[in-house]
Amino acid sequence: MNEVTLLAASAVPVGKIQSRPEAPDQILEHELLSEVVRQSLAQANVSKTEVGAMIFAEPHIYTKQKYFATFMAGYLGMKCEGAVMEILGNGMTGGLVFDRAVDEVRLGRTEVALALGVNLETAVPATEHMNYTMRATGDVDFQAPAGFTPISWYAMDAVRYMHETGATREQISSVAVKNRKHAMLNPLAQFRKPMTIEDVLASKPIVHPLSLLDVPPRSDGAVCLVLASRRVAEQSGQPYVVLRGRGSYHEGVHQIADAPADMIAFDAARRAGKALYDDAGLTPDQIDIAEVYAPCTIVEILVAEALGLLEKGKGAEQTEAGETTLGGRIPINTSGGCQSRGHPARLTPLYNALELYQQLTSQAGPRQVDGARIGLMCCELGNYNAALTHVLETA
Amino acid sequence: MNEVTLLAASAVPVGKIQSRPEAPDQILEHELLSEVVRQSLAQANVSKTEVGAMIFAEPHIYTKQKYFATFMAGYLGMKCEGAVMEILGNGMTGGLVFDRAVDEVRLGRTEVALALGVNLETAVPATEHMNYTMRATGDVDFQAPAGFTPISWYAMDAVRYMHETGATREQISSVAVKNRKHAMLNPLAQFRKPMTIEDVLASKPIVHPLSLLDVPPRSDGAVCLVLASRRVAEQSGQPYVVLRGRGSYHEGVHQIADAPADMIAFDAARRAGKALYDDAGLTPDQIDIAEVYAPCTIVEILVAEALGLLEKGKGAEQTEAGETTLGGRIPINTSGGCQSRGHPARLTPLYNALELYQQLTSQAGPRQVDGARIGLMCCELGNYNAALTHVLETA
Amino acid sequence: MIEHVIPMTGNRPYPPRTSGFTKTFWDGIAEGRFQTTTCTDCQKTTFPPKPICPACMGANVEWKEISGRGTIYSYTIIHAAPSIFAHETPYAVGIVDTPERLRIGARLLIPQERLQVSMPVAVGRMEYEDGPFFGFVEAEGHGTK
Amino acid sequence: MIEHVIPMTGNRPYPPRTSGFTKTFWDGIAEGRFQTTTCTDCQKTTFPPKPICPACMGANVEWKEISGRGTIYSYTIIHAAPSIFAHETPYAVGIVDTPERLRIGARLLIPQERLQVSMPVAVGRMEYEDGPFFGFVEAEGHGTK
Ligand SMILES: [Zn+2]
Ligand SMILES: [Zn+2]
Repeated sequence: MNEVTLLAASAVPVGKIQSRPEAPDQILEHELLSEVVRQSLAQANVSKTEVGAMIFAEPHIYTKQKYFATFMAGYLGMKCEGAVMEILGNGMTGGLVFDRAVDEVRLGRTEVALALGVNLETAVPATEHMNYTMRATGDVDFQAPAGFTPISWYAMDAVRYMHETGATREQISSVAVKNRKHAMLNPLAQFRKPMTIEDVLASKPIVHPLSLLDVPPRSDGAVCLVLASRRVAEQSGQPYVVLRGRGSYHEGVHQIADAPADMIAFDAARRAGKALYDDAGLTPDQIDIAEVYAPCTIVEILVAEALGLLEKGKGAEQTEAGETTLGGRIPINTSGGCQSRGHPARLTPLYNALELYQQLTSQAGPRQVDGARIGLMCCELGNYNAALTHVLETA
Repeated sequence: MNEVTLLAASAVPVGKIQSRPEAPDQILEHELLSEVVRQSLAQANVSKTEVGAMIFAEPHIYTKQKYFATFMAGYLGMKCEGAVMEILGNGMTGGLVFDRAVDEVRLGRTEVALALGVNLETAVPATEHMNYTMRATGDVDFQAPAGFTPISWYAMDAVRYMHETGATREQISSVAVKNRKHAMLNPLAQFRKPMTIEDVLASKPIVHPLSLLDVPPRSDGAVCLVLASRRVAEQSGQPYVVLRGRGSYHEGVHQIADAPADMIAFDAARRAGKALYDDAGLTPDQIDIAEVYAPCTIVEILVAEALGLLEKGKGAEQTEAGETTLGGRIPINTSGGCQSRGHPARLTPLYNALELYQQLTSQAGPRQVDGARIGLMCCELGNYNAALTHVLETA
Repeated sequence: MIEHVIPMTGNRPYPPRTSGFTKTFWDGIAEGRFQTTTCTDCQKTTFPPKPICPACMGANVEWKEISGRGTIYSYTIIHAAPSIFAHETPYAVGIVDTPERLRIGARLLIPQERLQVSMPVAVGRMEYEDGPFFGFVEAEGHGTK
Repeated sequence: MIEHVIPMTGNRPYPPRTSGFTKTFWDGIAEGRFQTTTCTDCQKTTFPPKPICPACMGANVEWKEISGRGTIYSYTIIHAAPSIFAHETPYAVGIVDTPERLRIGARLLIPQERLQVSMPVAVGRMEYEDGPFFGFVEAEGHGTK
């Protein structure tokens, strides 16, 4: 099977982009994304005729143009011998998009595949958006009527983690402070002003014990990655990274199991991590940087523990001690993470891949991790009931 | 790479299943599909622990349970090392689901993958449903405001075909009569009463020159296919078919090109067909039966011509002459096709695969094509701007 | 048996659907029985109730009443809710583990300052104007310590 | 130049959105100009107008007025429409090929009994109460045969 590289990654800065319905000049989904595609192909130094597959994150229901993938293939006049499709899978959407684009190259159906999408939601108030998303993160008949919200499950992870480990709220929230420090150095990040632990603790309560600055903002985005065969990457003359391994696991649970179990072990992440390390022939200590899908502060701690990047039960403490900060032992979410880079939910894993691309090709500017050669990314379904992992390596 | 088989295929009869919002007893999407999954695993003689991937057609927006794939993995307690995801791609949705489930086995991520889904839409009036679907089959700003409907594009194929070839309305509509004959023999078909060409011609005009019986009905459905490695299939002791080849092409057009071109050549189907024949080492005359995605009568003629199963420009005439009828030279849509088997749009390609499975394992009962060993299926995006083809063969 | 009844204001913000199968559960809630399904082939009990067994994929399940008692595995207090639930904020939800080895996500009708992990709870019927739903209250006898 | 104006009843059933980029097109329709974009790098003209060139993926495009003339490649008459268009049924839509080698899908404001493949047509402005949209009418001089 073909070796696969990540040859280019372009995106708009994460932020509030969606236009309100009454705005005279509308931001159109296809205009926004077309420009990102154009930039990514220029960056990759490949012509559009070489592109043979386009795998899209399905846009939100608010996006007017439906069957967006095939519409875009027409808009861009992109002839493809490989797949043109849209994928949906919660927070894993972007990860599955990446994975499928990789597969099209791996299986030899094309030498260049795009993994791309647009996420527009911020003009819809959070309280309205949640009327929809609460039906995605729970059983609509047995759990949604109780009033669970998507991040309420993560909040329960936090309560349980504090109960079991004695971790403090300050330690958990130190993730947000660390991520803000990173975001201040990232031009694509949504929030870049200085922020202290006091700011986090004093922010509005959202889902106890998590406050506004522990949880993801509303974010829009548009991103396009260029996956290419090693041959195309070499001929491009451009910097690129190589996909070294992957792992995947779904534990057969949606939010909570139907029987008591250790919810905060993030067992799917542990198993997808093990599969990744086996596939790549690596151990956790060989990972230089990690971009993990972690909408809330607590989630970053739990997934980093499950992946063996932080010590089980000590992740909050280690985060507070700076181990995951730029310059620390294992920098995590140098992009700024969901809290500060922002969280255009269906694209977050693609923005994470972009960060790894920039770091591993030494294009991360002031937030560059010295000597970063091996980067891990991980995303999820539900309350990390499933995880998908990839490891990328400097070419 | 692993050889892939289709080891089982279960479905509910196509028809009106969706409950109206005010009905006291609701048909629940997950209860409907769970029973189909249970039956397909029993039919395949594989245990649920062997299933390692579940690829879903994304349900319509009307389906209350969102992120349906991961919900179902939880509902069924299905632990998966391969992908759990939802796919969207117009009429190609079911085909892409099939293709991705095949890939999970092909790539060795699991030995058993399910390709499945539920399509519930019939309680929503067609005129309301079209307010949504018209945004999928055209540019929402430049075409939808003109009032194009999804099948209006096919109607324009018919007008052009009649203009170029001299084919008659009766010849085109003979597809519907032939398909009804087939559906009368298919217990899964939605419409099974006898029907004549006069009935078609006398039915209500929908999109000139097509009438009610030329176009697809509204249909619900639920289906599950079991894709398995050759090893698992052999050990099962059950009948199975082998995937012999595939092809795919997107012409970079959505509905109509931005420049004059031969719209009724269905060039994407021609190219995906050629890719299929090359991959499988076959010629069109070696195909015993074909199940093609063809919402309207004219579409079956055009795609069959593009795939080399009927003669270019003579497809309507050959259909009227019985060449594609059971017992004819190349039986097409022995299931009854979209018009009579029914058209649960996002699942139609999966129902087509089910028909090939039944025919190629000699389980098609009174509609069995004698000696059928090689079956082709094809589905599409837009106005056949993209096509995805597979050929299955008796084991 | 459901011993606790909690009066609620207005209609259920997001009423559950009832199928031919789940009717037994919802009728039970209305009539004071907390029930789920058990597989008669492999004895697996599951919640929510299901017409197929998620352990063995059999279709032989039977309804049985369960204790409705359990302990809080974790909980949270929701301050930012979907608009349809906004009038009930802040409210608590939690994860309850039961002696039947079931895990149930539900509303916790317990004062915020009393909520704690491992607290014993009992099922209750939330009595909305348009129909019932289930939630958990602090188990009797627990409050005395 | 758009020479034909067709009065329409009520508002546009599905009004198009306007972006900073497409404003030029829609303003042109309102003002009697039928325009699209051409790539200044490879000369490709495209319809609908686009800020990037679908032939070479460049971003150097310029607006130009086009003839608004063409011939019908195919057409249909819609009897069963989305509910928002129901009051306009039956109406005709079609595919128009232009001398600039563009293909355009649009409403055909032509009596049903006169519609035929290859008929010459010209662009017109559909004048709804809330704003304009474009469609095609039978070209002048064609009706005399
Ligand atoms: Zn069982
Ligand atoms: Zn150009």
